[in-house]
Amino acid sequence: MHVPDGFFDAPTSIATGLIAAGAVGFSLQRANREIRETGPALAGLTAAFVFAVQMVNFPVGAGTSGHLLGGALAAALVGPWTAVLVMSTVLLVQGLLFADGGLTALGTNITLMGVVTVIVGYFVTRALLKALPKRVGSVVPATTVGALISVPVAALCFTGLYVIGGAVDIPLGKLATAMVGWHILVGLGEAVITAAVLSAVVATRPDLVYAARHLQADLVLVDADGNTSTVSPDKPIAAKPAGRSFGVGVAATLLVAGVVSLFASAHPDGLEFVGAKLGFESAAKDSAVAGSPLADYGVSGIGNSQVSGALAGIIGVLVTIAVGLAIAKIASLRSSARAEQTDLMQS
Amino acid sequence: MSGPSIHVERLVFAYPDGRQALYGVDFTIQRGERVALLGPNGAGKTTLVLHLNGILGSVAGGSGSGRIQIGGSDLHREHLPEVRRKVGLVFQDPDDQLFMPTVRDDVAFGPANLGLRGSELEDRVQEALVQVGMQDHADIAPHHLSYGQRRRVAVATVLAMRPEVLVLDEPSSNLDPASRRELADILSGLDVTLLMITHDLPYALQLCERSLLMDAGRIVADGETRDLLGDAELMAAHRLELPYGFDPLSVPGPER
Amino acid sequence: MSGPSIHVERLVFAYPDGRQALYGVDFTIQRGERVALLGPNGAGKTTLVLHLNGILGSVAGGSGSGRIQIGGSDLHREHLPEVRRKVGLVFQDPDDQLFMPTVRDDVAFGPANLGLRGSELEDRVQEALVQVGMQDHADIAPHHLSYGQRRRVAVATVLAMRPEVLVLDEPSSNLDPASRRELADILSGLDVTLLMITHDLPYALQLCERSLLMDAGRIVADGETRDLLGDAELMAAHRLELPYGFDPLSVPGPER
Amino acid sequence: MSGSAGDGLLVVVDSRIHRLPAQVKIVALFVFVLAVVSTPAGVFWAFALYAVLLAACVALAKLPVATVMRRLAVETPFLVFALVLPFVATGPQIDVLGVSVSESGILGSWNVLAKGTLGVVAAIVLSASTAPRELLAGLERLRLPSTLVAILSFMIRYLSVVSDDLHRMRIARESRGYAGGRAGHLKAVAGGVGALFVRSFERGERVHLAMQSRGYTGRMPQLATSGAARNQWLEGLTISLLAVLIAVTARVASL
Ligand SMILES: Nc1ncnc2c1ncn2[C@@H]1O[C@H](COP(=O)(O)OP(=O)(O)OP(=O)(O)O)[C@@H](O)[C@H]1O
Ligand SMILES: Nc1ncnc2c1ncn2[C@@H]1O[C@H](COP(=O)(O)OP(=O)(O)OP(=O)(O)O)[C@@H](O)[C@H]1O
Ligand SMILES: [Mg+2]
Ligand SMILES: [Mg+2]
Repeated sequence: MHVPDGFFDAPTSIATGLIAAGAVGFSLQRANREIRETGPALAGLTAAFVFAVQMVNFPVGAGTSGHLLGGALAAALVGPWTAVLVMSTVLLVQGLLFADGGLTALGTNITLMGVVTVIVGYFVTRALLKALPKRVGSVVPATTVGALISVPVAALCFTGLYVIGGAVDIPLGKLATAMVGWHILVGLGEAVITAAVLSAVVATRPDLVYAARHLQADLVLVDADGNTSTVSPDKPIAAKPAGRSFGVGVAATLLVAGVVSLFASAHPDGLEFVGAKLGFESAAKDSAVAGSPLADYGVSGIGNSQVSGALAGIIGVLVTIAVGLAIAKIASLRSSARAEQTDLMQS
Repeated sequence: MSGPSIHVERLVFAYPDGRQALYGVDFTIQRGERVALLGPNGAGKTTLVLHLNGILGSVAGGSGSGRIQIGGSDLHREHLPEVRRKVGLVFQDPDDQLFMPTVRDDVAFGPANLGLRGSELEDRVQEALVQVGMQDHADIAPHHLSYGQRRRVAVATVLAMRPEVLVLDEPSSNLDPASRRELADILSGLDVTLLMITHDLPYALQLCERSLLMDAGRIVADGETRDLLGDAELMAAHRLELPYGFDPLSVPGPER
Repeated sequence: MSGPSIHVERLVFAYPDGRQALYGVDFTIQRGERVALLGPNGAGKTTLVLHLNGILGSVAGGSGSGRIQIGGSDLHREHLPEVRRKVGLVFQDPDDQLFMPTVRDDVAFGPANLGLRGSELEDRVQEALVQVGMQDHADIAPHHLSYGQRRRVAVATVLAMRPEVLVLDEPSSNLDPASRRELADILSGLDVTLLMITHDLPYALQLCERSLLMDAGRIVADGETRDLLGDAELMAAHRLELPYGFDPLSVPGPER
Repeated sequence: MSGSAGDGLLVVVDSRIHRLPAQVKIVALFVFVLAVVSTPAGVFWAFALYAVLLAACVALAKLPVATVMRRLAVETPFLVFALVLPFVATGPQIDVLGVSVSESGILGSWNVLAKGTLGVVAAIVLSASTAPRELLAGLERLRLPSTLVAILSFMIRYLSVVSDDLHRMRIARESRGYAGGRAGHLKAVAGGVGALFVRSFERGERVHLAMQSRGYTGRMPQLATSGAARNQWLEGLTISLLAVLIAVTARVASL
C-alpha cells in the first residue's frame, strides 16, 4: 500500500501530512507512558520486525503493492501510541533508505498504514477483549480479528482518499473492488502472522503484551522459609484504552485535514487559490490546456495549476515537517527530559 | 567503598513466565575475596549474578524480593549507573556481550562511557586486548571470530573498565587450555573482588579459596573450596564430580 | 554405506569477508571410529565440521575447493538433504541449534522430517530427552532454559535423529560435571562414527582412541590420543596443556 | 555466523560523499526529491538533467553501477503500476500501435516512472554512502524527537539481530533434514515466526542489558558526530541546488 510520489494531488498530500504530523506529535506525548512500561527496546524490536515482514512485497493491480502492515500487531504489543511511532519509524526508514513510498507521500503512508491500521486494530482488540474470557490468551483471537479488519479498512481509506485527490482518473468502482478485494486477502495473511506471533509471545513472555497486561495472572513466589506469597506483575497504569484524549486528538487532526481536503475537492482550482495567496496568481493565470481533465489535478498535472500545484506540494511537505517537529518539540520538552532519564535508560 | 563488596539477603526471583529461579539466597563476599559459585545446570547461578548489577530483579522492574548491597549501599534504581561501573559482568554467552561493529569499538565502549577519550582510551583498549591475546584481531567484526575468540574479547571488554568487583559466568568454557591458564594468571593478578561461576572444579580450586554451592535456587554450602570438593557426599548430592584421577589435596590451591 | 564415513581431501575455504580459515585439510575417518578434533581457538575446527554436512563450503555456494566424501560418495548439492540425515551436527552454540517454540517440538523436528509420526515420533522424542535428562522440561521454550540445559537439549535434537555419523562441537562445555560424564556414557554407548571437537583433553582421552590436531587451518597431527597428549613438544607448540597434575598414562582410556 | 545486517546497505569505500556528515546528505536528499517532484512531467529535458546529476553522484560516491541497478528492484511495484496506468485511466484516448490508451494515463505513467526512479536512485546513494549509525546521528542532529531516535536506533540494531536469528534458524532447520515447501511444515514455519520474535527480543534485551552494564545511558559514546561546517553544507547541497535550479527553469520554460 506504499503510495509513491505523485500518486495523490497536493492538497491530499498536505491533508494526510497534517493528520500524520498530528498523530505522531500527539503519540509522542502520550507514548512516554507506554514506553516507560515496555521500554524502547520492545518498540524497536517491533519496528524491526514489522519492517522485516513488510519487506515481503508483491505488486497488485490498480497501482499498489500488497504486503503485511503490522499495525494491529504493533498496537497489541506496545500499545496504540507507541505503535503509531513504531509504524512511522518504519515508514520513515523505508522512505529514506529504500525509497519504498515517496518522501512527499510520507504523510499519506503514515496516515494509512501507521494511524488507521493501529486505531482500527487496537479498538477492535479492546472491544473484543471485553467480550472474551478474562485471560491473557484472549488477546490472541481479539488481535487476530483486529488485524483482519484493519487491513481492508485501510484499503477503504485509501480508496476514499483517491476519490478526493487521485492524481490520475481511474474509475472508482474498479479501484474500490480491486483494493478492498485484494486487501481482504492480505488481511487474512496478516491475521495468520499476527496470531502466530502473539500466541508465541503470550506463551512465553505474557508480560510483553501491552493489550493483555491487565489480564496477567499473579505470580506465586516461595521465599527462603518456604512461605508462599503472590505478587501481581507490574499492573499497567494505562491499560484502559486511551479514551478521551485520544479521541480529541484524532478529531482535531481529522478536522484540520478534513477542512483542507474538502476545500480541495470543492474547488478543483483551490491550488491556484493557494498560489494566489502567495502572490503567484499571474504565473497561474495562463492556462495552456484549460478544460483538459488533467487541469483539475495538482502536482502531476500539466497546465494552469502547475506552478501553484508544485508549490503547494512543497509547502505541504514543509508544513508537514514543521508541524510535526513543532508538536514533537512541545511534547518532548514537556515530558521527554524527565521520562528519558528516569525511564528510557533503565527499562 | 565501605562494607562488604557483595551482600545478598533473602533474594527471591521469578522469571516473567512464572518460573521461580531463586528461592531465598543469602551470602556475603568481603572486599578482595575470590569466590567460586558452583552448582548443577539450572541451579540459578546465572540468574543470581544478573541481579548483582541490577539487570534482573525488582530494581529492573522484575518480580522478586530481597536485598542486595554492593559496597555497603543498597541497590537502587538511581544508583544503577554507578553500581554498573563498579561491578563488571562477563556474560555466559559472548554473543550477548558483543554488539559493536569491531572488536576495538566493543572493548572501547565501556571505558568511553566512563569518560575516557583519545590516547588514554586507546591505551586502555590495547592493554585489555593484549591481556587476552586478541590484539591482532582489533579491527574484525566480533561475529566473525571463533567462539573461543569471542569469549576472550568478552572478557577484555570488562577488564578494560577496571571494575572493583568482577563477576564472570563460566569464563573458561570454550577456551583452549593455554588461554584457560593465561586467564587464570590474569585473574589472580588483579586486585579485585572476584565471583566466578564455573563447572571446572580444578579451575575453581586453583583460583578461589572459597566456594558457594548452589542448587535449586538456594545456597546449599559455603566454605573453603578444598573442603567442599573433599566432601564426597555433598558433591554427589548436587551433581558435582571431580575429573577422573583428580585429587583435590594434590593441588596447591591459590596462593595469596 | 560403503567406504569411509568421512573423507576430506585438500579442503580450502575462505569466509565471505576474505579471511581464509582452511588451508588444505586432509583426513579420513573409518566407519565406527571415535575421533577427537583438538586445536587452539581460531584453528578452524568449527569451520571444518560445518563443511561436513554442507553448511559451509562450495556446495553451499561459498568460496573454497577440495573434496568431501560422506560414506564413500561425494558431497553434492543434490544429495544434501540425504547427507544431513546421515550426519548429525551439534553446534558449538546451542542457540544456533534450537528454534522451535518448545523443547519437545524442537527435538521432534528432525525425526518428523525423517517421516516419523504419531507414537513412534513421541517415543523417539521422549527417549532422547531422557538420555540428556531433560524430560521434565519438554514443554518449556528453549530460550528460557539455562545455558547448560540448552546444550543438553541441543544434543537431544541430534540424538533423536539417530544419525550414522555424529559430529559434536564442544558438547561438554557449560555442562555440569555429572552431565558431562553422563554424556560421555551415552556417546560411548552409541554405535556411530563420532567426531568431537573439544578443549577438554582428559575428556578426549576418555572417549576417543584417535585424535586430529588442527592449527592455523591445517591438520598438524593425527594419531592415537594417548600418544598425542604425551608429546610435550607438539602440545606446547599448539597451545595445548594438560590440567595440573593430570597424567595421560594414569587414565585407562576408551574401552572398545 | 555469516555476515550480519549491521552495516545495512553501506557500500564500504572512501569517497567525498561518504565523508559528508549524514545530516547534510539527508537534507540534500529531501531538497533533491522535492525539486524532482515539483517538475512538470512534460518537461523531459529536466529529467534528463536530473539523471545526469544523479549519475555524477553515483560516480562521486564510487558506487558500483551493478549494485545500484540491483537495488532499483525496490521499484518493481511502481513499475507495474506505471505500466497498468495507461490502460485503466479514463479521459481522452489515443491510439498507440492500434491499442486505445488514455492520454493522461501515459503522462501519469511517465510521471510516476521518472520521478519514482530518480527518487529511488537518490535514496540509494544516501543509503549506500551512510552507515545506519551515522544516519541516526544525522537525524538526531536534525532534531528528530529523542523518542523516535531511540526507537529508530533499537530498530536498526534489532534488524541485524532478527536477520542473524533468521539465518541461524534456517541453518538449524536444514541441518536437521528440513526440505521445505511442504504443507505439513506450515505449522513449523508459523510457529517459527512467533518463536523468532520472542527469541530475537530476548537476545536484544540481553544485549541491551550488556550495554547498560557497561555504562550505556542511551547515547553511543562516539556516535555524536560533530556539526557540519559551512563548506560541508555547501558541498553537500551543490547537486540539490542545481536540481532546484533545473526545477525552476523547467517551470518557467513550460509556462
Ligand atoms: N529467561 C528465562 N525465562 C524463564 N525461565 C528461565 C529463564 N532463564 C532461565 N530460566 C530457568 O531458571 C532456572 C535457573 O537458570 P540459570 O540460567 O540461572 O541456571 P544456571 O545455574 O546458570 O545453569 P547453567 O549452569 O546451565 O548455566 C532454570 O530452571 C531455567 O530453566
Ligand atoms: N563468520 C566468519 N567470518 C569470517 N571469519 C570467520 C568467521 N567465523 C570464523 N572466522 C575466522 O576463521 C578462523 C577459524 O574459526 P573457527 O570458528 O573455525 O575456529 P575454531 O577452531 O572453531 O575455534 P574455537 O575453538 O574458538 O571455537 C578464525 O580465525 C576466525 O576468526
Ligand atoms: Mg548459567
Ligand atoms: Mg569453534
